[in-house]
Amino acid sequence: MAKTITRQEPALGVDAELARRLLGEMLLIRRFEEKAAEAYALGKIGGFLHLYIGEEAVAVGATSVLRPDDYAISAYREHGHCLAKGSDPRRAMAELYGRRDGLSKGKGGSMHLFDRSVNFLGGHAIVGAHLPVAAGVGFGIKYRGGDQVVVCYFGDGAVPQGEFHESMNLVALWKLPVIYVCENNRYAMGTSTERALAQTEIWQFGRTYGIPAERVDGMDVLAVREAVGRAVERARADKTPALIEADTYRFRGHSMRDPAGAVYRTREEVEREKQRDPIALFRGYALAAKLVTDDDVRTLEKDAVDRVDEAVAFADASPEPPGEWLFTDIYGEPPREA
Amino acid sequence: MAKTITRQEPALGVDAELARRLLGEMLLIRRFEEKAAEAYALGKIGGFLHLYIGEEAVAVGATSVLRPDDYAISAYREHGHCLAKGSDPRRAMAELYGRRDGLSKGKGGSMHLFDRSVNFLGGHAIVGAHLPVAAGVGFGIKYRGGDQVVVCYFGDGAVPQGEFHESMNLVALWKLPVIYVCENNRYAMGTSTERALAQTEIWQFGRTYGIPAERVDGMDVLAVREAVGRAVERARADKTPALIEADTYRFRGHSMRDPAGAVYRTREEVEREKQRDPIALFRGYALAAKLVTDDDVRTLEKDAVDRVDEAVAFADASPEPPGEWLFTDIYGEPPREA
Amino acid sequence: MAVMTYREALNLALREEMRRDPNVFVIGEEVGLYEGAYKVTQGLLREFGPRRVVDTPIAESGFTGVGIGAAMTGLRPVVEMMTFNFALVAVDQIVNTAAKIRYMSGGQYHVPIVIRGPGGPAAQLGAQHSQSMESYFYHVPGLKVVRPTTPMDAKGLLKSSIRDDDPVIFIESETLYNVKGDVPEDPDFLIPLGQAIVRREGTDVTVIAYMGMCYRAMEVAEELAAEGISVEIVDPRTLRPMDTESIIGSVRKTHRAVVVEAGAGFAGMGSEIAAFITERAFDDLDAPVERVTGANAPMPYARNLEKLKTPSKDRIAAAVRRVCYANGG
Amino acid sequence: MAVMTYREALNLALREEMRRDPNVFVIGEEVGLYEGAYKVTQGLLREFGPRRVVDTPIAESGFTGVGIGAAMTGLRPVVEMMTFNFALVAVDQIVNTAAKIRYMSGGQYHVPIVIRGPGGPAAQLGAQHSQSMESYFYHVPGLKVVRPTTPMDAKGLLKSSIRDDDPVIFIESETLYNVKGDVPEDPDFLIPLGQAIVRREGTDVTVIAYMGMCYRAMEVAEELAAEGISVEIVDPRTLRPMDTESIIGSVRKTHRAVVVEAGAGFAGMGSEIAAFITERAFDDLDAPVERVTGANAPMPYARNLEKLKTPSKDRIAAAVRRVCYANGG
Ligand SMILES: Cc1ncc(C[n+]2csc(CCOP(=O)(O)OP(=O)(O)O)c2C)c(N)n1
Ligand SMILES: Cc1ncc(C[n+]2csc(CCOP(=O)(O)OP(=O)(O)O)c2C)c(N)n1
Ligand SMILES: [Mg+2]
Ligand SMILES: [Mg+2]
Repeated sequence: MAKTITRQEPALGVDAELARRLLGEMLLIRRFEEKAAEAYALGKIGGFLHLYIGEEAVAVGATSVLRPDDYAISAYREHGHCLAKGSDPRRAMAELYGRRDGLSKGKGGSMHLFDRSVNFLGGHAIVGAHLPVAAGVGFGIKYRGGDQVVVCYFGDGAVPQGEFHESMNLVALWKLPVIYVCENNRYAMGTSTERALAQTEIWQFGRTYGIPAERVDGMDVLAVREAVGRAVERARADKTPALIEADTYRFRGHSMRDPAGAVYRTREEVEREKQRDPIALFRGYALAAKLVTDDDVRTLEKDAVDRVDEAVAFADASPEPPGEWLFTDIYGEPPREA
Repeated sequence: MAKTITRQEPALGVDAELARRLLGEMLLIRRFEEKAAEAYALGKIGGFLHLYIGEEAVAVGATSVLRPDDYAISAYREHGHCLAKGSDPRRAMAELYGRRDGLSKGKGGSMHLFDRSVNFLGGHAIVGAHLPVAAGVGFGIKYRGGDQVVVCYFGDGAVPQGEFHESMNLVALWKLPVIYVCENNRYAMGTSTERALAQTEIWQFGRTYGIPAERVDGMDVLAVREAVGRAVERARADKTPALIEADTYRFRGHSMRDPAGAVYRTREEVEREKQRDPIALFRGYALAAKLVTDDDVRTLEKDAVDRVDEAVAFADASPEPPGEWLFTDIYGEPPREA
Repeated sequence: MAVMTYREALNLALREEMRRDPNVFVIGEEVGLYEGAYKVTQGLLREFGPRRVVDTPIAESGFTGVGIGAAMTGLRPVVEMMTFNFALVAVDQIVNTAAKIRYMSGGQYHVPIVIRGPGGPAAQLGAQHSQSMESYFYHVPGLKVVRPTTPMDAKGLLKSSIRDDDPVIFIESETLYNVKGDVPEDPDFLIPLGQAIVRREGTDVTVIAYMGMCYRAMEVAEELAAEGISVEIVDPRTLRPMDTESIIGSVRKTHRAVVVEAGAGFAGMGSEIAAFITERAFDDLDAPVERVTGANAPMPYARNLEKLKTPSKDRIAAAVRRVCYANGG
Repeated sequence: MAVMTYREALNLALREEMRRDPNVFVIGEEVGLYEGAYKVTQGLLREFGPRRVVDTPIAESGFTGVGIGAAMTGLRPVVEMMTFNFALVAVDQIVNTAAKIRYMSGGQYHVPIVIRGPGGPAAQLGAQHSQSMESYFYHVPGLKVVRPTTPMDAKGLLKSSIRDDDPVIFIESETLYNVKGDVPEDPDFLIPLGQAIVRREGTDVTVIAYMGMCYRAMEVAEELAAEGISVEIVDPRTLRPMDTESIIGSVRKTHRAVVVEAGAGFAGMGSEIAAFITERAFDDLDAPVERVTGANAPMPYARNLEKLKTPSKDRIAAAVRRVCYANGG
């Protein structure tokens, strides 16, 4: 039986407009990923493709409490974070296609979406490496006396990496407005957290450093929103960092090259977890709470389909990057040699 | 006023012989370091020289519960660990002098003492880097089904480094017989632990990983002996790792190039800490407990002086390594080119 | 002889060495239960169990250090880097510890470790996942560096690397895992480190190339044969120690040389090869050594740009023609 | 002009740039309270306060990443590596993040960071603390690499590096910090990256050398002048981008070249320089380019062995004579 979100009242501050927004964004991401998978199967997208399906509530819930001038940064499973932050799905899809109109001009690909226009600092593909970079973004905010925050998404797989520890220590020691959101989907490729971590309650790492830390149901978009909301408030007030562990699950394989994932987890487990589908849960909740109508849902679903179709058409129509671009964007000005 | 070690009874298993051994070893190390400082001033020793003066109780206490077939590994402040493990002071001094009869044939120097004959795995000078190596030694012990342990000494300065975390996680996850002994002398060069660590109670890091961890008075050779003794017992029994934080202090500068250390710590602090001199403390205790006589102490002191004088004479007499040695010990067999 | 893929050849080498020597073990991310991100370790967990096929968390510096510590005390670890790009996180362990232990200890300790995994250009993996990684290692005294081009070499060189008493950086290629070739089944078949091989005999020009570039050069050689240019192809196989004798020998015969390299050219492997050829065979050379290298740019994702990044057959052929027509050749 | 040490020149460059641009800050181990392990940052904490002079824990990867994140979002960090040996722990941040951000983001973000500190042979610091570190960086598209030989260069190049919009690896030397020289006091004095300098004019042979080796080559040149050999010395100053034009220009004039390099020679900077000279000036060369490099060994501790490791004046002189007497020169 599907787990349901049971709240007595609509959560604080959740109105119809917000509900539609949260649901719409999750639907858009889901649809984007499904279409990306199709395009990959058709050979339109190459390399690695890591889908965010099942984890949409984390990006959408977290971003919903951010301002446009706040920053976000992520690893290679970043389509959802980028779209939630406000990127144009057409340019995101074009990037996956490796086309000229892609967010990164086709040079980055699925693992390296960047979008300066929405303060999305990328798609990084060395596990753990973007955590100190996020600390640096927080450092810069504090240096300039700003009140922005930076949200840094990373997987459970990054926790055993040394840079996790270095980053926790630095943001705690220097009090930097960085909100680390660990998307604990229980596997790093084929390695379960039990086989990778002496401490599987990842939020507990925060305690040693004195970083406010908590675990949250990553399938409940409102719970994520609230937890990140609390963290954002503290960070804006006095630069307190945070570590939030979002309990989530990826419904697909690690990447398109790992379709079933049947070696390291059972089909039963996957099916059971799919009952926690964040979209179904929130749709059910919002309908029950009368925040949205069936009509709203249909409209939002259609909207997502349309926007993604448009994105695919746009990507398809976008030309390849010109050959000279191989040599641009290496340096600010072309170096004379080498 | 000097802190004293007050115990009702001689600590369990401490007899006259052991007391003489512990005191003798600490005296030897102290004297060795003093003479090394002299030789450095005379230009007989080059490069960096990091003295262990003030911290002798840690190496001596820890080693006193080890078997010869147990391993030890350390950073660049390793003279004490190497001597405690049983190395010939003459060959250790010759290594500091860069001579042919040095432990490492003169190729290693003060920061890279190695002594296979006593299972001393070196002197490593990249902060944090030898912690995973120690984990590997523990891995090897377990792989072979042995019951040895490895003691890994490192400074408070290594704690913020990523490899500290990676190592803690790996030894806890895999249950490896590694005893990490953090010599917390409160400074990494000129940086106090308060300025480097969000969590200055270093032993507490152990808890998150489920590693038995404790803090011990690193100026009390018996306290160190007991804490490491407990850890060794567990490690031999079932490969349980340990993290022990030894509260200690270096009486000299970081290296001979940092003579006073007066910028980052006060003269008063240094003087106060010198009241905790581990040798004075243990001598007082052993005399009071009638484990040693004044005569014993004099003999041990003379012994230390004599052995170190002999070491210096040996080092002085040892020739420079032959020029061809530049090219030996790079590979097992000489490679044909490159 | 059996025909097998490069991947199978590596797998067989691991199995044979693990059977032969109980101190050999495999450690890395996803090498066990998942059977390897690229399936090189397929079946090993089943045959040898979790004691000898060790899955690790993502902590390259940590588990490389574990390998080093184990190697110093008697074991023979084979550390898998899921791809060599991730070895950058462990460079300090490799360069400052593994490579220097023997020297710093005056020969008391040594580190018989193999660090292996795929490296070099892959298929649309972008700037961080598609790089020529050998440049971080071949400069370092104390390391050996192997780049095996064929299934036979993969097997023979990996076995030698595992038996070697020094740290060996063994960089395979994603793009070659499915390549098939003859592989001796004899479990005592070894290829010594430090021996180049002449892949194709020729008389007019020596092309030095390894891995994907070697295959590409072979195709070019066939095409140029029709133009009457006879290309000799030498594959160094081991980059450090480099078999300079064989390369010089070939150049003395052909009087012309082209070095092909997938990596960004500036200060790459090709620079060294061009430099020593020129030093040692200057008077034999009828033309300056040509280097054909990857573009001096990070690896782009877009398929068309990616294609421009790595030396094409046309660029290789053009270089060969240039050196051949130089000085009226 | 003022006479000052190399250390003071660096210090002045930092001060001037920090005064000029409030976005410039210094971060690293012991840069503040301790005023720098080598005192390059002396007095900065007093003048600029802890907001802009940031002491860090020992976490090179972490604080390099901090610098990168700050640089991506508008600041201009100068990251000090206490010595460059420790940068190996941060190589991934430098190579996979700093160097590639501009490219991977299609030019949206860039990383104006300077990573500086001493590197190269030091005095009896042994294998882990005394290495030529440029080899890990000059191969990487997206990085610039500077090695300043004189106090004037130290100042002018550091200022240009700080103003540069790309990541710059700026490697000084422990052995040069006390060297004195003329330094312009003008706060607008800059030396552009990518420009070599002719340190000594000559007609018979071009010697290419930087840092300590450049000083050594200067002495050799004086001595050889007495033998009637006129040596021209070119110091590249920036290794990437390399000013190949100036070097080629000099070789076209002298017809002979010797490259001197402190690092282990195999596949080092000298290999690239020798290779491009040969490629581009083959017909002008009267002798093969000679390389005089550090021994292909880790750095030993013993004073006598250490001395043998780095190119001596004798070895440099011998190479110069060899190329001069070749082909009846
Ligand atoms: C340093 C490094 N090591 C290994 C890899 C290969 N790799 C890519 S993703 C991944 C698993 C990461 O899992 P996790 O952090 O949990 O994120 P998820 O994929 O579950 O979202 C691995 C091992 C890498 N990219 N970087
Ligand atoms: C990775 C790395 N960074 C910096 C250094 C320079 N360094 C050498 S010792 C030291 C301080 C270490 O302090 P700690 O670990 O507390 O040991 P202690 O000297 O107090 O015994 C530093 C910063 C180094 N050797 N390695
Ligand atoms: Mg995961
Ligand atoms: Mg300390």
